[in-house]
Amino acid sequence: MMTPEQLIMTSLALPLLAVGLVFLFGKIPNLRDGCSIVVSVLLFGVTCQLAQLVFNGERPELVIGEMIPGFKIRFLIEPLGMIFALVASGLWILTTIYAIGYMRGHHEKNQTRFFACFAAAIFAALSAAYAANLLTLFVAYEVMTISTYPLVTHNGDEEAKRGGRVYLGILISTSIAFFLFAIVWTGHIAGTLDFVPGGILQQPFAEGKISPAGLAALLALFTFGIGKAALMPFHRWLPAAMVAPTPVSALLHAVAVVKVGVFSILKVVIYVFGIDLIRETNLTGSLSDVGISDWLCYLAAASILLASLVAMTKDNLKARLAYSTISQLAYITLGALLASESSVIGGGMHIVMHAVGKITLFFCAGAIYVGAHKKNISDMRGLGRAMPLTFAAFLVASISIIGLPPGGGSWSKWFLAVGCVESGQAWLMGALMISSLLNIAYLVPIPIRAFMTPKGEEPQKWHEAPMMCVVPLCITAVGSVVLMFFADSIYRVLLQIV
Amino acid sequence: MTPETFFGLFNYWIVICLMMTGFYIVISSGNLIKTVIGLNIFQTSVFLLYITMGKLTDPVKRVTAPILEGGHGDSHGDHSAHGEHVAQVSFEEHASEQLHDAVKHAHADLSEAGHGGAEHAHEVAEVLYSNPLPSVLMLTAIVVGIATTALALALIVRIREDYGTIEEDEILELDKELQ
Amino acid sequence: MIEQLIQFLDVVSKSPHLPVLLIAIPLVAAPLLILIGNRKLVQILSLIVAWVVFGISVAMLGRVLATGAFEYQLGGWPSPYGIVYRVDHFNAFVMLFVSALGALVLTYSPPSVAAEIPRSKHYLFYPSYLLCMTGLLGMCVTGDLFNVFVFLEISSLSSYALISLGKTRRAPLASLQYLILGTIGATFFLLGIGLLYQITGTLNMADIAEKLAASDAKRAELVAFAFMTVGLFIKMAVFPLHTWLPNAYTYAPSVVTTFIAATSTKVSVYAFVRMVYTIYTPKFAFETLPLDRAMVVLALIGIFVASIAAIYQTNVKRLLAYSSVAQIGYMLLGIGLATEAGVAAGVVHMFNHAFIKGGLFMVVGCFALRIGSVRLEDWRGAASVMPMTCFAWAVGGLGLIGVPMTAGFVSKWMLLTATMDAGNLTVAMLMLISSLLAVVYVWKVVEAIYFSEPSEKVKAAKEAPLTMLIPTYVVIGATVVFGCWTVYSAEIAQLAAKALLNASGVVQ
Amino acid sequence: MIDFPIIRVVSKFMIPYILLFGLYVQFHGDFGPGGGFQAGVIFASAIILYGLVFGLPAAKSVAPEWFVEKLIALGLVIYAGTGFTCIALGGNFLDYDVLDHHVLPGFLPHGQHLGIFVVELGVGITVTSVMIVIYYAFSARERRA
Repeated sequence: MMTPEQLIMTSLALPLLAVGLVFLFGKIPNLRDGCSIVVSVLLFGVTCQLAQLVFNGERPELVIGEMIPGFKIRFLIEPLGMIFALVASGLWILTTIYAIGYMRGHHEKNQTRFFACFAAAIFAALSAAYAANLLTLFVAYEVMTISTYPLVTHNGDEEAKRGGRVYLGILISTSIAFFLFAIVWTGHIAGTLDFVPGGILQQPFAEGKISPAGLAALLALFTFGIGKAALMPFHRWLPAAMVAPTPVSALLHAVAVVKVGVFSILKVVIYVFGIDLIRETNLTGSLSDVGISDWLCYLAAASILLASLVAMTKDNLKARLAYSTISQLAYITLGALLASESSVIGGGMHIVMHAVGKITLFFCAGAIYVGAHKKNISDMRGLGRAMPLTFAAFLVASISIIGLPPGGGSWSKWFLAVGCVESGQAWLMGALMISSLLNIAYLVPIPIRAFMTPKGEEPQKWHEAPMMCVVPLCITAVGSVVLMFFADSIYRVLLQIV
Repeated sequence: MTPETFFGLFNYWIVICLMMTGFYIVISSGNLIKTVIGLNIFQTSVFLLYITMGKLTDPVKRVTAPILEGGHGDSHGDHSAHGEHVAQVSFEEHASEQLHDAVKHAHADLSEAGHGGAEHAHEVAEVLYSNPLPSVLMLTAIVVGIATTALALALIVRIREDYGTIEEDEILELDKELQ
Repeated sequence: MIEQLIQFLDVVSKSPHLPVLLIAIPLVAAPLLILIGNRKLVQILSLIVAWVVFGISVAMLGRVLATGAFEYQLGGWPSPYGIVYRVDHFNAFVMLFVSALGALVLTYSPPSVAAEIPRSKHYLFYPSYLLCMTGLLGMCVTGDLFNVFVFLEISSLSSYALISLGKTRRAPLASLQYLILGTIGATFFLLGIGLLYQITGTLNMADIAEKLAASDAKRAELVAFAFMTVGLFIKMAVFPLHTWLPNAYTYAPSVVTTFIAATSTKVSVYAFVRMVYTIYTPKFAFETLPLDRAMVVLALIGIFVASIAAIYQTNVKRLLAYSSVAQIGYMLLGIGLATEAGVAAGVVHMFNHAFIKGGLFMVVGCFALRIGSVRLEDWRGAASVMPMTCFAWAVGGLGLIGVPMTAGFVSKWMLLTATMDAGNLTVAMLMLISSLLAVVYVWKVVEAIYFSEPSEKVKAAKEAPLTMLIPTYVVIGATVVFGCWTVYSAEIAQLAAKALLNASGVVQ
Repeated sequence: MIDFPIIRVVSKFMIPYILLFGLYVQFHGDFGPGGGFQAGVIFASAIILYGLVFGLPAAKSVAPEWFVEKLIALGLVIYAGTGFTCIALGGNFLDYDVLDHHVLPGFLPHGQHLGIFVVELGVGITVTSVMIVIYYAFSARERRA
């Protein structure tokens, strides 16, 4: 049995080990990919052990050292981070298996670089999940950006380069110009960057070190600075990154990148500002009767609706999913910014639910591309009859994303809605409802059209994607239903943090 | 400003005039050789500033260059430990501590003399010596100036060989054509 | 045998003569090398000298950290009469990275020198290089103001000569432009020294500081300060006095560019800091005179203008040269704050940037050797044939941007906190936004080398030789190491800042 | 200019005195005005004058280019060597006090005097040869171009 410290160390070292092994065995694809899978399974095992500790109320800690005089690289696992780490490491296994099938099915080049960067991204995700202070979180956040950039530009053509430019441009600019600024500002005001339950800004605020307007600006800086949360108007990188191979999109838009974004926002709201502080200042209404997070809430709500509307206009399946992701991320951001118990829990829970659901949808998109070489929804008439498993999974996952039972998403959206009421913004519920309707409108017709309409041209070429692709997506589809029944345990875990 | 102070500071006026002349030539001239000449004038003005500041005048006492008179052993010999160690020190029998004392003594004179050069040095010796240090410093600076000039001229020779001209505008023109 | 060696090294490192050996060894070595004249031997000997100098500066830093500042009296003349070499935290730190980069660049140089400098000039290249190093180290170590001028000129003259060794016909012109501006700068500096000497009658920095505090010739002090500041600003290439720098860096041989870019401007910054904090007081510079505000404005304009200029460059050397102009701005921002944190940030950025820029120019040298060009369009797709070199660029570029885990981030962070603590939110914000421009020009190159079809020249190229790659990776690796582990960079910088401010009476 | 008899004769007449004066300034430098810098320039001017009047090849046969180039280095080595000797004898760099000796007192200079003497000699050699080299470098260029 390892000590908690060693467990953290191991879980951070394993992805790095994977990077090394992938490079080492770059010339022997089978061994290389085998290593990836084995390491990912091991990692999940370690994470589960950690999870047991954390859910029982322990808070394992690991200090690496001082990176900058006075500021330490430190890890401390709390439930929210643990859940995120579990999701990331669990889905890494499936994504790896799927990616192997996809990459080989497509005869992609530079696979070694691909898998190495993949593992590096998981390393970054775990570091972010375990981060005990803003500095560590920021470091992990940037490592994530850099390590996923080669994934986005994987194809190396003009389009990929353009996509990569937008991706890197927006993420680096927002993180440096806003996020880093906000971090340093916070450190300046609070004298610490640690994540402390109840927040670190309450005290300085009470002492008058920062005005309500300053607080509002700080919150805005954080919200926009964490560009990975893709809150409008800084969402452009997400559709741009769609040029990446599908497993990357799955990783980017379901597990690692975007979830690091919303996770960071949740962390900031809970452990830096503190829910109480945001709620108090919202109630006192300082910015001409608008609280410090209110206008951001409205922006998030607008983001939810607008992104859904845009998604409806997209014919390219991945683009539609991308906008759907933007919309769903805004749910989580909204949950964080509403700063009530239920909304935060709903946000945290939606990280899990959306991750599992959205990864299924991306897996399906990739499987369709591998099996039938179709990218556009309008070309998928009758495709469901050739690829029944894929489209069934698509339907199930869609239901979860929309928030209908028996999908897991129903619970998270429920808590979000309750959160709206709790924080006195009941009318925002309307936005959630309308968006759910829009979700139905842009997601459900895809499987329906695939199943109901007769087959189109050249149907003989259509077939299910290879097993390596289909199995993971089935697993995640089932998972999104199963989660509905485990929502209670997630709820209880998340209750520890609010 | 009375005429006395105006003319009393004549060395500064000369320095300023020379300096500005040199600077103007450097800035305005497109001819590289002329630029280097301007640079030399510019440097010379600073040399003059230093050298004039070391010169001491006194209406009563005899002021002389810091040269040892009457052989060795005069503890008011000049000294310098600055620059390139070209100081002319000639203490034959002194142990180093005595030497340092002497130096301190002499230095007191010199730092007084440093105050603008026009002030009276207090009466330590019957004969006042001009401060040799600025001259020594300038010796170094002149050497540096020669090196700079030589290097600049060498570069200009190469430029002339490569471009066939030493007019800056024409050189830039030629480079533009090349691109 | 080994024991004796260790004993010998131990005795040497305790020698009181280290400060002067640091200067005298390369100074003597340079003419000796000319006397020897044999190309191969010259190369090896200069390498040995460079590493010995590095060893000396390490020993000196060690001694400073252990026992505090110490002095060396040249010729046994006590200060303030004689020339004194004074080593404290600050200059020991600066000398450390100057000599480290000097030695590393020299180790890296042979293939590049062979390719870019005519064979007949080699025996002159190495002595000039050592002289340049001597000058830079001398500026740091000396406690005598006129000596600073002498060493400044030694380093400048040898760097003019080194720059003119470039292959193209633009090199002599670039060198001459630098020479003219550099001489004006040095002469201004000399004039300032003259005025200070006139006021105080001494050339010893500590002594001048003491006498200035007591003097009432305020106007003369001001004029002296102004002349010295402008003189040093030219040498530091502060916007708008930077015009000599892009051409000089672009047309000099790669090795020369690497060395000068990594060290020369930083040493001038050092001299400036000495002037403001040791000779004058920050109170004089920043309160009596509004120099801090002027510096902030100049630095910010410089950062923006130079970074934007860098974005539009197609010649990578020129791109990095403009980036250097911008980076000087960050150092000035830190130094101008006159707080302990600010000065520490400026100083640590000197250190970090020396390694980052040195490493990047080393990469450029590798490309220049193998591809034969430093134009970006010739570099396209280089990653396929020179993966190691390209990776070094990527890491160094990340350092320049200031991504976490690289040295650039540490300096950016410290600068930012310092600015923030000084209550200057706007400047902090502008600083961050300006640093985004670095992303553009660094990534322009990354994209070209990694994600483009190979150009004709690249197809004919192969990976750079190991003798160049290893030093390159040592330098680039150092930027990563000093991004995660700052005991020997940021902490010494903090000590240096503390010592500086203590001496000038800001911190009690 | 070898064709002008007056110039030829006068310069031939002058050059030895210039050299002699250079030596005087050099060796008197430790007592009075003078020293290596001045002496070096004066000494070099004699050679340069010789070169101007009798042509570059003639000057080069008196002071071959390679030889002069080595002299530059030699002068510097003498200078710095003195410094190192001082360290070796237990003093600081260029601390001439340690150069005291008792060989032929009254005839050979010692202590500070000896130090300055040797250092000035080094400076003189270097300055002389640098001046000559600069002259060579420029006048040779003219011919080639």
